[in-house]
Amino acid sequence: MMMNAIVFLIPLFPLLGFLVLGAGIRVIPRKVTALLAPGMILLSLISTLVLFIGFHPSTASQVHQLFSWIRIGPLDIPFAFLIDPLSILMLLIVTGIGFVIHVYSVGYMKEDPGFNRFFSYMNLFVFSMLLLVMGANYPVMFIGWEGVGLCSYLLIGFWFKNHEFNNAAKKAFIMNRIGDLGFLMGMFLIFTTFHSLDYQVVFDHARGMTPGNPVLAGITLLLFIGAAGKSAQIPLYTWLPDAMAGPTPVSALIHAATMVTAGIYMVARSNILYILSPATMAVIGITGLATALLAAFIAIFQNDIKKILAYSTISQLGYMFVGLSAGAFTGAMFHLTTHAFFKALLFLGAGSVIHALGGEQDIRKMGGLKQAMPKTYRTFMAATVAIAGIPPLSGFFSKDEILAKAFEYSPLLWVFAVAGSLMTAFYMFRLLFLTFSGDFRGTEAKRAHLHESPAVMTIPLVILAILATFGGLINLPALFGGNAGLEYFLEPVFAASGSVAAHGTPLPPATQWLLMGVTLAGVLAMAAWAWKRYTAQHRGLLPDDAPRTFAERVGRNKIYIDELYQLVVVRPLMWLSKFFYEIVELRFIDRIVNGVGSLVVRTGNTVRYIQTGNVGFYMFVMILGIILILFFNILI
Amino acid sequence: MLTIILILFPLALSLATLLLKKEQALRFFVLGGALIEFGIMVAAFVQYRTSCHCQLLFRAGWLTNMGISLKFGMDGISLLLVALTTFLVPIIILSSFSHTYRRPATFYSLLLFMEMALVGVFTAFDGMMFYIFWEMALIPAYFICAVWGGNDRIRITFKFFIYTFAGSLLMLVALIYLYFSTPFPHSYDIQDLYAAVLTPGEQTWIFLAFFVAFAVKIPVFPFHTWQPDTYTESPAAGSMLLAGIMLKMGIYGMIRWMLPICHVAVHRWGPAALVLAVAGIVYASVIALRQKDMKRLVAYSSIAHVGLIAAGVLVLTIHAMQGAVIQMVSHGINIVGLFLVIDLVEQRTKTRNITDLGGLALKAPRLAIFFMLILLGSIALPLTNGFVGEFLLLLGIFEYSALFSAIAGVTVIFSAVYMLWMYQRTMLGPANDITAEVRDLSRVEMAALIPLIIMIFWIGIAPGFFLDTALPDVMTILSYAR
Amino acid sequence: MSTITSITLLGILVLFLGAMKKQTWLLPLILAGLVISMVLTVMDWNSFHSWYNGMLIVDNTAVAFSTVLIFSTFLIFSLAAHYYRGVQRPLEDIYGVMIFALAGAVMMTSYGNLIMLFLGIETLSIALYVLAGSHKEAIVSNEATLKYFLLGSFLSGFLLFGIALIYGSSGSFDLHRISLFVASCAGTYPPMFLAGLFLLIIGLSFKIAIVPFHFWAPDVYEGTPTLLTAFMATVVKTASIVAMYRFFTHTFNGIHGVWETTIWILAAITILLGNFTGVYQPNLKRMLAYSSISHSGYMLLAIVSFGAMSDNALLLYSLSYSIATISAFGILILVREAHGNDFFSSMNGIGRTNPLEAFCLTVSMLSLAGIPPLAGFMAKYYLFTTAIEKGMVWLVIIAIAGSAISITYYFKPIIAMYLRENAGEPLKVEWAYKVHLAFMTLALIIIGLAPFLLIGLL
Amino acid sequence: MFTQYIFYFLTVMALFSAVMVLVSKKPIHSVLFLTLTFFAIAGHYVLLNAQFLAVVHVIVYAGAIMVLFLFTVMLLNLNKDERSPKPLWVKIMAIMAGAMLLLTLIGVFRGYDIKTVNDPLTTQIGLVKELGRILYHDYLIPFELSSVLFLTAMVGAVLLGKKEQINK
Amino acid sequence: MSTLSAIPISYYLVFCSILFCIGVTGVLIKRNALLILMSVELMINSINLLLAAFSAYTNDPAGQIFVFFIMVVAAAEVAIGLAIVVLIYRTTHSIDIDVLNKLKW
Repeated sequence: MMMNAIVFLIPLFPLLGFLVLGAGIRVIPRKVTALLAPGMILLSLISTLVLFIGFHPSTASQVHQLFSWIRIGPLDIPFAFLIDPLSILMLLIVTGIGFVIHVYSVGYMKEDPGFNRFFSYMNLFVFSMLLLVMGANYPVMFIGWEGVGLCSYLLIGFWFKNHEFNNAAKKAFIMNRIGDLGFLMGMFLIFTTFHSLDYQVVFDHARGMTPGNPVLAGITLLLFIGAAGKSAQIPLYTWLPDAMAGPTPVSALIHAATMVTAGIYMVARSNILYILSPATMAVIGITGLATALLAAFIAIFQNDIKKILAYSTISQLGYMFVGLSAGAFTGAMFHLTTHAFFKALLFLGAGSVIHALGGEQDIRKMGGLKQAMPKTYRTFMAATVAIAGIPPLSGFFSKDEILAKAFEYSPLLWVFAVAGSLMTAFYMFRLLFLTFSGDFRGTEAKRAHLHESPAVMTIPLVILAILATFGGLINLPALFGGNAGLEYFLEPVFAASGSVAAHGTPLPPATQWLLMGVTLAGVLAMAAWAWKRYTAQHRGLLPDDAPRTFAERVGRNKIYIDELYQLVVVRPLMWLSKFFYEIVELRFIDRIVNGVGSLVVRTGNTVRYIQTGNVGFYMFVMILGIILILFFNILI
Repeated sequence: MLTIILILFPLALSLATLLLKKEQALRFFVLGGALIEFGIMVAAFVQYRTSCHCQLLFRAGWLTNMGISLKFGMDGISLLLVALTTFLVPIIILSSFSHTYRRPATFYSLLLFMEMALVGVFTAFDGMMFYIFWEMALIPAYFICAVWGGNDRIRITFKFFIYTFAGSLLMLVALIYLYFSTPFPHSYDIQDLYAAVLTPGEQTWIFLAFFVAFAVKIPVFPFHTWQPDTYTESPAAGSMLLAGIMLKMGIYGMIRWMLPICHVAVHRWGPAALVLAVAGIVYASVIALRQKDMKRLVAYSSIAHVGLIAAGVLVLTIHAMQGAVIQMVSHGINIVGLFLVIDLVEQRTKTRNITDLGGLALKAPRLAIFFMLILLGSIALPLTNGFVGEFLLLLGIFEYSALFSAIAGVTVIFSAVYMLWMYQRTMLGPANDITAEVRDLSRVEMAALIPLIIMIFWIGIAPGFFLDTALPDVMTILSYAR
Repeated sequence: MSTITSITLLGILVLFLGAMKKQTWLLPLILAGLVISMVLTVMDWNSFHSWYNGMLIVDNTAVAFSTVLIFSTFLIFSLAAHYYRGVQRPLEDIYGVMIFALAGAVMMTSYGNLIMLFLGIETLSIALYVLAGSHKEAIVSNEATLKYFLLGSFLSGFLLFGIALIYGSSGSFDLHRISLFVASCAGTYPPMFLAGLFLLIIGLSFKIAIVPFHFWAPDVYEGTPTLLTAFMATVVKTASIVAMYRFFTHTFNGIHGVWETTIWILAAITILLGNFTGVYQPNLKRMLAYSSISHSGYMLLAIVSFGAMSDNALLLYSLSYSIATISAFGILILVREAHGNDFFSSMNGIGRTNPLEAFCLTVSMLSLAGIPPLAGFMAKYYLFTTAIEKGMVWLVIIAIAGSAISITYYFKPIIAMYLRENAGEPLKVEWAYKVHLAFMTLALIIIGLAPFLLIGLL
Repeated sequence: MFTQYIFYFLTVMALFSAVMVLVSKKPIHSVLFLTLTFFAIAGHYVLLNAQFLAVVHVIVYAGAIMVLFLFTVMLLNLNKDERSPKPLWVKIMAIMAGAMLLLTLIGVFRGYDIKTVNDPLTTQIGLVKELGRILYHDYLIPFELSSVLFLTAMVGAVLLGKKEQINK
Repeated sequence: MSTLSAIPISYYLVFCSILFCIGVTGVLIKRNALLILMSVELMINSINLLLAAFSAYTNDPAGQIFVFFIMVVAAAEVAIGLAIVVLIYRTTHSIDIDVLNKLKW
């Protein structure tokens, strides 16, 4: 009973926060909001912790039904929550990081006139995200799935006076919607196959199916379309860089730590379906890898601090999908977790920098900030090291796990993954050095204005830095003498698929060490190169900012993918719309309809002239009529 | 008894309204009357017992020797639609208070007369009564749109009238033909019509006649061209009546009359009709992408949405049918909300041109919020009413054909595209000259909007109440149709 | 019998009163007289008399339709006071001729012998020739009467020829004896008889204005003084269609198949041509002429689909058509009076200046168009039902296509009245006229709502 | 034989004068030829043993109607050529139409014959006494009602012919 | 010796038909209202004769009675017709039917 109450309390607090803030959007003073909004998330976090502490991984997952949502005969969709290790892990991430970022936002958004609105959206987001991870069936997940999409839309376009931001928001929502349609179709296929949408039922049934079943392949592919939308994978990733239009805490929470990982979560949640669909797994692997490389490549050439981080996020999400495709569900979830820590930290750090620079986001106009903002710098550096995969920080372990699995899956995959990893190291250090090392390259006015952020912002940074640094410990591999805690914790969720998956022989420790060493060496080399180039030589930053090489030009322009979409999708669609409206609708259908009308009128106008007014003519016609009638009736 | 009161009360109101002269008293009277009507509806809801068919039956002989009787009653589907009608009419009345219509007494009288006809259509359990009320609804609709409409109203509304009238005449022929196919003694009673003995060929013809009549009203592509023009030219109340309630007549007619009667033909020709419906979804959605006029945009979006409902009706799966029923209600609420918001915008800025607007959220945040909520309903965000309907519809269509479902599903994407575009261009962005001096919602306007919002979330969060009401009757219809 | 007697006496009385220069008494006397003869007619209900060797057959059909005719005349006379307001000359001749025409019409509903039919038709026609030309100095009236007269006498020649042929083949003018002859033919009819039959149909078609014998109708309607056009469009049409109906029921029921196709085609082209031609008319009076042509086509449906309900359908149709048409003419008279013409543009904005009149015209137009729940809808419904019962679905589809087309012109006055800006002063109408219009409108609504008052009668 | 000759003579006369009615240029000639036709037809009535009819025919047609026609022609001073006769093709069309009608009618009469020919000497149906009896017995009502028709015609003729101001 | 036995009825039928058609042709050819009226009289006379012939051959007086009535009607019609012609002539100074076509379309 107690459990039950707590489970429902977790999403209730943010909802309450949203409703209260939303209702009193003009009334509630800022101070109250500043307490209320993070407070609600804190309460939620506490509830989660209580739940977590009271939860034992070996106990069966629990379903808590709130009410029956949609029920028609066999279609029974209860509004129910599933509590199992996976959802608890996600709950912790969402509420934990959510809380931290809420606190940070209090400082970051201090001056903004839309303070209350911001926090109401944020609370709504947390609520939706909680629904997403807690849902006990696909439709409830879908509620959260779309809900976070909405919040993302609202928050990206938070500064709605600017149409570019609005466009970015709309783009995010629509691209997500494309994915959502896939998700919907996936759900329908699940329902028609299993006659249920409930996780338990579906997975139990699926377990008995043969691998490679085309229906399962269909389901998983369709669901993956949804995941690709939400988690910004090729071909639906272009919204995420644009989404940086939103306030930075939003980018940290939604577009780095939580929402974008929903796709990973969903695939991990449906692991049994995926493990039985090798074809889909291959698709996911290729997509993930391609995304990881592509995004990393683009990130190298970006100059906007948030854009770099956004591409980095895309790239890291790609990694997670690579991990998933290699069957490393735990690895993916592990990376998800650590990524949440360090990427949130990176964004918040970037936010701190932007805050200090009065909104400046171009790294070419930064530099030398480490003196002015030591806390930010240190935490940012921790995060950079973590993401680059340098031990003993968290990113190293999580990424390594994926790489190892990738090697098991295919050495080629590993090669590419490592290449991506090297690029990651390069652009992250490029970012770090350009921002914090060297001399300040901005205007004098800005230099004067430089300051470290207030405590309300730096404390979250520190918390996250701690997490980013030591986060690896939660799943420290046996190789390092760890107990692989996360793996053990998540074991019940992935057990079934683990038993289904073909067990390759685990890599011998020597190979593991070797691989690790190679990667690490590469990463360090990259870091060094970046240092040399951007700190020691200051190359790569031409005053006229003209891209020099082909690669640079392409990378700077994001490989022209947006232009490509514009050309291939948007323009044809607009053309089609014009064609439908101006040609088909107005010239064709409407004209036919009006044509019938005017035909009637014209016929009427023509026919009436037989009424000549001439009696002689009338008599003629009548005689003719008489003759015809007689003739046809009597003589024939 | 309640059923016939539900029909006669608006009629009485409509006639009484004509006697009133003072506008203030008139408004009070009309709104009060419409609310009482809603109250009667609530009473009917209370009396209604789910899982037992046609209830609250009123039956009286009218032309007994011709097999026509006054048979009115309600089953779950009727009940929901009558509830929708009686719910929306007060809102429409309330929303029209901010206009100063010429000859208000006539206006409100027509509006109430139309309510009577609509309730009649939804409760008629006799074929000829259905037809009579069906046509009776057309006359006030025509006059409301034609007299109080925009500049090009004469031509447009006339097209609307003649188009829909011609369509329904076919239905008349079909009904008479059916009458003679019923078991002796012939009658128009719904049960007898269901029991009509028809050859497959006859079924096809009757199906076609019904389909055209209903397709024009719904409207299903390519019978839709009256609709955007009419919505655009109509006064706000007219658009709301047409889009919110009247087009439900077509879908209701399909469910109640077409499917059970020509079940053989539906199986045979339904796919062809389905293709039209699905094509219409894509077609209208794509057209809506580029519309500049808010009303016209919503009109095309409505074609897409109701195309989905029509498709759902035609696939004959329980989920789709239930989805259709719930979506009829949802669509009614959402579209009335959208037209209401558009009307509010137009009142304030004297334009509906999307590109001329912008920044309304700055000046009228409440308006923006309400608009957003209604918009969420109409783009089918989960936990709003639109989602329940579209989910069930798409699921039901999926059970019939995954391909159709996928094609129909693009409405999910496109509706987000054009709706958000409209929202962004009108509400967001910087304010301009036109929108600089806009005031926010008044209390009366809020009073009209809030019930809609409540319904959007009620249906979205707890659709069970509505689904359960309709379920037994949907099952019955399907059992006939199969 | 008492009907014809009373009407004839009324006519003579009117002439006498005129001779005695009691102009003011004329209309009250006529209206009272019509009421009395209506009562007398109704008293014959269910009596089934056959008078003077079957010359007149007073059965329920005759009673019902005679009542309709007298009622229509009554309605028209009720408009007369306004219409002839301010006319200095004595009017007893026009009134008298109208009443004699009514007597002819009544003969046509209750004839039992072709002589009576012929006499009835000619009495009616001669009276109408006179009435059409009664506005002597108007050149259009002259033209109307000449056209009507020439075509009418020409076509009555064919009618007579038909009667002669029927007489020649069957040996009698008596309907009963003819029907015996038909029965004795047992399926194979002499061509002469068939020719006679068709010529008779043609002769009557002319009076009903069925295509291609309709040509007189638009011109004559337009030229004739408006009040008398109303008479022409209602009484004449009803009487003629009933005459045709009676002819078929009493004699040629057995040879349904022979004339069915012809009437089918005539009905179809009449409906289509009438409606199509009406579409473009800018002028209410002429539009009503085409409307009346198309309604002739609809009425033919009752004959072509001859069955148990045909007479009921015809009764309902003729009554609803007559009332609606007279009501429309009632407004037309007002418009003409105010504007001197009857273009739709003259009716602009009447909806605002004269709401009652506009409403009456709207109802009558909607009723003519057949929109529920008005009388016209029920009438059309019954016709369609009888036709479909006989399996004539295609004819009904043509008929509804015609109905759809007819909307285009029936809505013209409605659009003009309500949707266009006002053209001038409000129409001046005295209250009695208003009451009269309202009465007709009410009748249309009541018949529509309670058609069972009429439908079970026959 | 003799009657046959009379028949042919009358027939030819009737047809010839009927055609002449149409062919004559002057209305007055037409009227006179029409009178001739009427007389020929009267002769036919006599041949058919319808003596009374013949008498009435002559009185009504030749006596009354033709006088009316003549009177009108004189009154209106119409005794001149038609101002512009119809074009030739119309005439040809009219004659063709007439011929077609004739063909149709003759086709209709094909094969018709009266089976029983009564002896007219035994029944005197054409005589005044017999006709009068039937007229006042069997056909009383039409007879009476024809007075209504006459009255109508009378009033009507006065109404139309009278020279004065009328209403609208 | 009776005519009736010497001449078959078909002679009368043909004769009357010809006369009728001459009348019809006259109606179609002529523009003068008066002459059209005369042509109509020709038609009616042919019918009269036809009826009389039928009557005589079947020995049924009804046909002859009918002829009386037709004569009555014809007389009345002519009276009215001539009145109309006079009326028209008074207003238009013409009785040409082609001139009178104000009412059309």
